[in-house]
Amino acid sequence: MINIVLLAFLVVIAIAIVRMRDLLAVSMLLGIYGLLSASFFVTMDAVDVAFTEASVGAGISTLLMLIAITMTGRSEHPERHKPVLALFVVLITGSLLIYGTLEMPYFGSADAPIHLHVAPHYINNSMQEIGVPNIVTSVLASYRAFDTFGEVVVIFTAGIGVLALLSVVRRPEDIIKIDSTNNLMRAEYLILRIVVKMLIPFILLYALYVQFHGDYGPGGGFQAGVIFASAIILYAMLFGISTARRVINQSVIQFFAAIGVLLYGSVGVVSLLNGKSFLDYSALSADPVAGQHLGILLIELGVGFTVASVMVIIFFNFEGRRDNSLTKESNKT
Amino acid sequence: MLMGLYNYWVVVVLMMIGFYIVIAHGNLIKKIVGLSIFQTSVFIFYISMAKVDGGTAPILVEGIKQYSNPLPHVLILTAIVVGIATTAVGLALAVRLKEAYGSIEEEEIQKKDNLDC
Amino acid sequence: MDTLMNISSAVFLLIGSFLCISGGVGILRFPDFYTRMHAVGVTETLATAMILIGLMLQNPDGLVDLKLIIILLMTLFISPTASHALAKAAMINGLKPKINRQADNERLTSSKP
Amino acid sequence: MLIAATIAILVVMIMAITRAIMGPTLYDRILAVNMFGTKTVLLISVLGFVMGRPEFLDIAIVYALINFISVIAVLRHSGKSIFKTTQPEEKEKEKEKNS
Repeated sequence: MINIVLLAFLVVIAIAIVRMRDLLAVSMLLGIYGLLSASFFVTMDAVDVAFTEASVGAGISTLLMLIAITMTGRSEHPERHKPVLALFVVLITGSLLIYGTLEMPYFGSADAPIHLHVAPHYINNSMQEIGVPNIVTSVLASYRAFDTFGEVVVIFTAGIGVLALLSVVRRPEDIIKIDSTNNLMRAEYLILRIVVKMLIPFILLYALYVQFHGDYGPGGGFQAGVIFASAIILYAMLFGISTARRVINQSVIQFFAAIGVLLYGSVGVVSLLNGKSFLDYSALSADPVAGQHLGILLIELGVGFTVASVMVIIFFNFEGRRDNSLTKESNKT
Repeated sequence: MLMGLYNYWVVVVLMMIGFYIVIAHGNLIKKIVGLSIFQTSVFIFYISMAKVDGGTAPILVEGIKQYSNPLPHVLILTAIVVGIATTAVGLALAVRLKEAYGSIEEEEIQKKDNLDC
Repeated sequence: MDTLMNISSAVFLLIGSFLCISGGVGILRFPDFYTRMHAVGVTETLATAMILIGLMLQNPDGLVDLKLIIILLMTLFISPTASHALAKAAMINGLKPKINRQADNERLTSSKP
Repeated sequence: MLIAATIAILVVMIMAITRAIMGPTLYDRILAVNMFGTKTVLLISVLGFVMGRPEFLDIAIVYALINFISVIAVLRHSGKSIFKTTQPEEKEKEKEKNS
């Protein structure tokens, strides 16, 4: 019942986003949109998905939008002509899609084709074959590990893309200038600094809990990576980027991003060398279930490394670009 | 029928709203927002299909027989993180375009391009 | 014992819901940003605490209670901090509180004998 | 009672959404988002009890821990021209001038 209300909220927010011209307001509404969809995923029993949406939507997505908008400008120009054609195309496509849904099995019906094919195997046999209570983790990390490997490589590539697009080389005097503005900021927000300093260890600890508890409850490498990165981003925002860079060097993060993918791939290669197929963890140990446990632990660790470092790389480069454009402006004047 | 297909219809509406933003608005950041609405509608579609009446979250507990389908959850879980990474690349492109052209409005960028030719 | 727990949990949940709604009315009806923030900031921590305590009384299981206590502690620390940060940001960026000097003066003069 | 609490939280969510859409300033919207975040924490915890699987409070903990990052981001970039707000009254005056 509650999912109907949440979906109605989602539609209202989406319509408001269409009509709004102030991009910062749009990014705030997008934050509400993320919160709502996470609640919806909880009502649909998809706790792992809700967890991921929560860890991504709570911090990083709104943050990236905000930083990008501070660099590109706040307001959107109104369109010159009425978008009649666009409306027409959208209405036609929408009505065709609605026509398509009429043939679909009703929501929640247990005999829909999607529930008959592979899913019963996962639900009934994963405990004997993998030995992990969380079926989502066992499908993610063992049955469909090759798929997940592809996703991790995509995330890694996105990190490289942002690095190629936004990274800047700084002169030392610019660094000093940026540092001085950041120090100014540090003196101002005493309360925030104290609370955040107290909070960061908890967030890091919680990220580790999510990373290693993913076999038994909701969680895993993807979520843990994002939460870990959020803690570092929080530190960087309050204590200055250059302080954070001193703590966590950029080249070290890039190294870790590569290490994660490499760890994932090498687990596959090891099982290949032991005479089983790629990413078949039962080759890792004499006891197949113990091998599965070891394999899942290793590849979740790889995923966690890559996701956390790519998120930190993205944030550092966006912020670095912004600081750079600011110093350019002040040099001109 | 209304209750049985409500979720899918909402998905179609959200998808079309995202689609409309992408094709009708000229601002690149707004287009990225539209893409992410479109993306979320696909997530909602998959997760709605995975729900089974009377089922519960796919984490094995003694005494529960009926679970929701775990496979769509896996697909969407990875898609969310990939989605934020690709959105970041899109935003980075928008930032570079702003630096190069001084604007992120589609029409103005095209005008400048035509002047250069 | 069980009925006592149930009743007290229901009472806590109801108080929490009432506080939630009063905060919501505040954010809708108050005239400017700072008063709205006051309504939300004041009710938020207590409402969260009441609802979470109500939930704790529903379930005597150790781990779940521990998680609820963690949520409660974090909310108690973070929510006022976020309000502080937001008010500061609004102040720095030049959002001025709405002050109705005329009404204040009238009230002062009328209260004087 | 859990149902009553859920309904109350949903009603408050409607109010927060109304404020987030109405504005008028950016800060009202941020306030609404922040409030919506804490209400989501509550909704998810209550839903866990309603659905009979209360061990999924981990999601609520994530929101409780990192939901205020965006507020700090706004504070960090504040003072720049992009976040400057014009007072609602001034806006009205400008409109009057223009018309």
